[in-house]
Amino acid sequence: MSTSKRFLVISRRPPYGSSHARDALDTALTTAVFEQPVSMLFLDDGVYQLLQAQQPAGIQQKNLGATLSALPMYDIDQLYVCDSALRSRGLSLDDCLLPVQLLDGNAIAQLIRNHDVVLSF
Amino acid sequence: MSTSKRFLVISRRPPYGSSHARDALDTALTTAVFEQPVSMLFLDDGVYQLLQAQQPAGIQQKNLGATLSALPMYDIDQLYVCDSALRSRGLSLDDCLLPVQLLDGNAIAQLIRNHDVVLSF
Amino acid sequence: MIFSLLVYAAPHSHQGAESAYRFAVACLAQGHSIHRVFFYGDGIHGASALAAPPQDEPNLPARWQALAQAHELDLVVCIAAAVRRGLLDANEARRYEKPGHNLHQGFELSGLGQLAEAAIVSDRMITFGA
Amino acid sequence: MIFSLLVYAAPHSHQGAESAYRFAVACLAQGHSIHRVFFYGDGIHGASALAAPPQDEPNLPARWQALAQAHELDLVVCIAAAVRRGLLDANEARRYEKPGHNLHQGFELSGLGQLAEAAIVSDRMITFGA
Amino acid sequence: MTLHTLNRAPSDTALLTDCLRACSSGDTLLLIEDGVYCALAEQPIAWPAGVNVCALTADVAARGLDSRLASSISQVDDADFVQLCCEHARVISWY
Amino acid sequence: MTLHTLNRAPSDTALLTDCLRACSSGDTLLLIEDGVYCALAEQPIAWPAGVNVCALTADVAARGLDSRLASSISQVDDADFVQLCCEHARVISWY
Repeated sequence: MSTSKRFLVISRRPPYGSSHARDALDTALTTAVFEQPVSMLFLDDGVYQLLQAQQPAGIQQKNLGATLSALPMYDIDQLYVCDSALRSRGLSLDDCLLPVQLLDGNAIAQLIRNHDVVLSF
Repeated sequence: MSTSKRFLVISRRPPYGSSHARDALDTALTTAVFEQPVSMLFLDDGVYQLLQAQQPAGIQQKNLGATLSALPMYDIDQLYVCDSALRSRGLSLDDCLLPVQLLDGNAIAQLIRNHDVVLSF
Repeated sequence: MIFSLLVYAAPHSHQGAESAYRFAVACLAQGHSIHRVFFYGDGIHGASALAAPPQDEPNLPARWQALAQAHELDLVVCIAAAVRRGLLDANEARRYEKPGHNLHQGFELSGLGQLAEAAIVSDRMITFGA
Repeated sequence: MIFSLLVYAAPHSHQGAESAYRFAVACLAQGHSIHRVFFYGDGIHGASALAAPPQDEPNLPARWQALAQAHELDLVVCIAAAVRRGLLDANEARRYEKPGHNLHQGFELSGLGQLAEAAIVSDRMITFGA
Repeated sequence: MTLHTLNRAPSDTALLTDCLRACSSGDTLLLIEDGVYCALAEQPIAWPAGVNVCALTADVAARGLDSRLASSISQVDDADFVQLCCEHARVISWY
Repeated sequence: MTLHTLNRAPSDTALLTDCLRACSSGDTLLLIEDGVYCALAEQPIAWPAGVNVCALTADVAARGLDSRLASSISQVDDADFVQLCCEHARVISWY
């Protein structure tokens, strides 16, 4: 595995209701451990993963927000959010639990063209 | 089981993509075998189940339309369709593979009030 | 009141599986009785004897079994949904000549008629979907 | 070209499981090679040894195994997704002290790293979702 | 009277529309799981008149929405959920 | 250039919107499974300019849509699906 590929993980489901968000996150983390450059893009209800103050103990799940906060420690610092997904939900960057970059539609299409492998959840 | 209840099975998913439509149908058929009065209500993409000319052999599934056509033989003849679901898809009663009754929003709420048990898929 | 539950969501994939269990606990805590919990569709995976979730995730099949023992409720898995998805009891394993079986103790495989029967004899039927 | 597939849909619940198999057959028929099929999320149920579908529905685990034998492709199931959902091989059954195992012959349990590795060494990675 | 439960975010507009269309005055709508995102003050939904809308506490807390709910929506716990089932003649799950 | 697959009906407006927003001119969108309902002539969708849209034959036939497709949408078989994967640098699955 001498080659390296640019990975993009797209996460568009809200946390906790289904395992999609967790699976996207685990995929990004594992790919980073393999020393591949990984970006993450949050679309649609996936932006809800970024909300602060998640307390899932009452529904017997692990805190996804806490895991997300750790992404930069795994060198996953290219984090992107669809700005219309955020704005249409009345949210802003201040509501997010870690620093992310806002992208509009053209920039999302551009982001995709800059990656070799795109995995969506 | 001397008592009898009026069952309503709501089916709002398209056929084949997932097992929801088949499970709704099997539930209605089984309930009818138990000699309970059963109505079915097709909402949203569930109306696509009613389209003629389904040929699922190429995707290795059973013909759901054929099973639906048999509903009246099992005394399931109270079949309802949300008229806005049908119309917004450019479809009409002529496109349906068996006779169904159109309901608007108020009539749907009324239908629900007239049933004891509602199972949705 | 007499409740029955329809569980249509699989543990670890959809929250509905866990919501159903939490509802059942609350229901019994208030003195209601549960006639039957019926597992259908992907919900049948909630009856697996082989599930080994991480320590910080609940083992729902084991919890259902304990609840059923303590409160005499009926855990029924739709046999048609289960068999096609690979959840078998000893009988079905023999019938289909499969090398093992994996239905958790305390659950039984039966027909979809048990869902209809549960709805008839219960005051309320609540579905937890996926 | 070298393909790898990510199967994230369960047979009999979502069509994606069957679509993935059909794609693999078409792929091989055109002379391409498949490096790995990786089963993740609910897709892991596509590797069950105990699935006994009705005669008019395909037995996908058996078909994958036959395809893998004929074309030397690698069928890998995410171990974390599998173990929590009750899909075990003999090793994991021992480790978790479970009474049996149900991973279909021809499949192997391994880490999510095998998905990353497959994407790196393959020309194309195609996901079949649910 | 009917208790409706809804477990999807409002991005599933078709589900929310069907659910609201099926509500009669006097019904209760309980938002559970991802359905609690329908309760956000920032994204107000035009609830039908006469329908009582509430959200399940554990699901609200899990998703960090405690301080974000619309004021018209009350939070209920698991015991209340059971009680609501008793108070209504039937339960429909929208999922 | 990217091959996009989409497997949900257009009632999942959020998915369709995200998919179309992610398309660049020159991309191909292949409608599979329930995604083939996006190809109906009765419910025309405003496809982005420069994007080639096609639908998988087996899924069209399964759902009885053969005579109902918009004329701009071509049908492709499983072999074509493989070929499209080869002709595009990456594949994104929208589901």
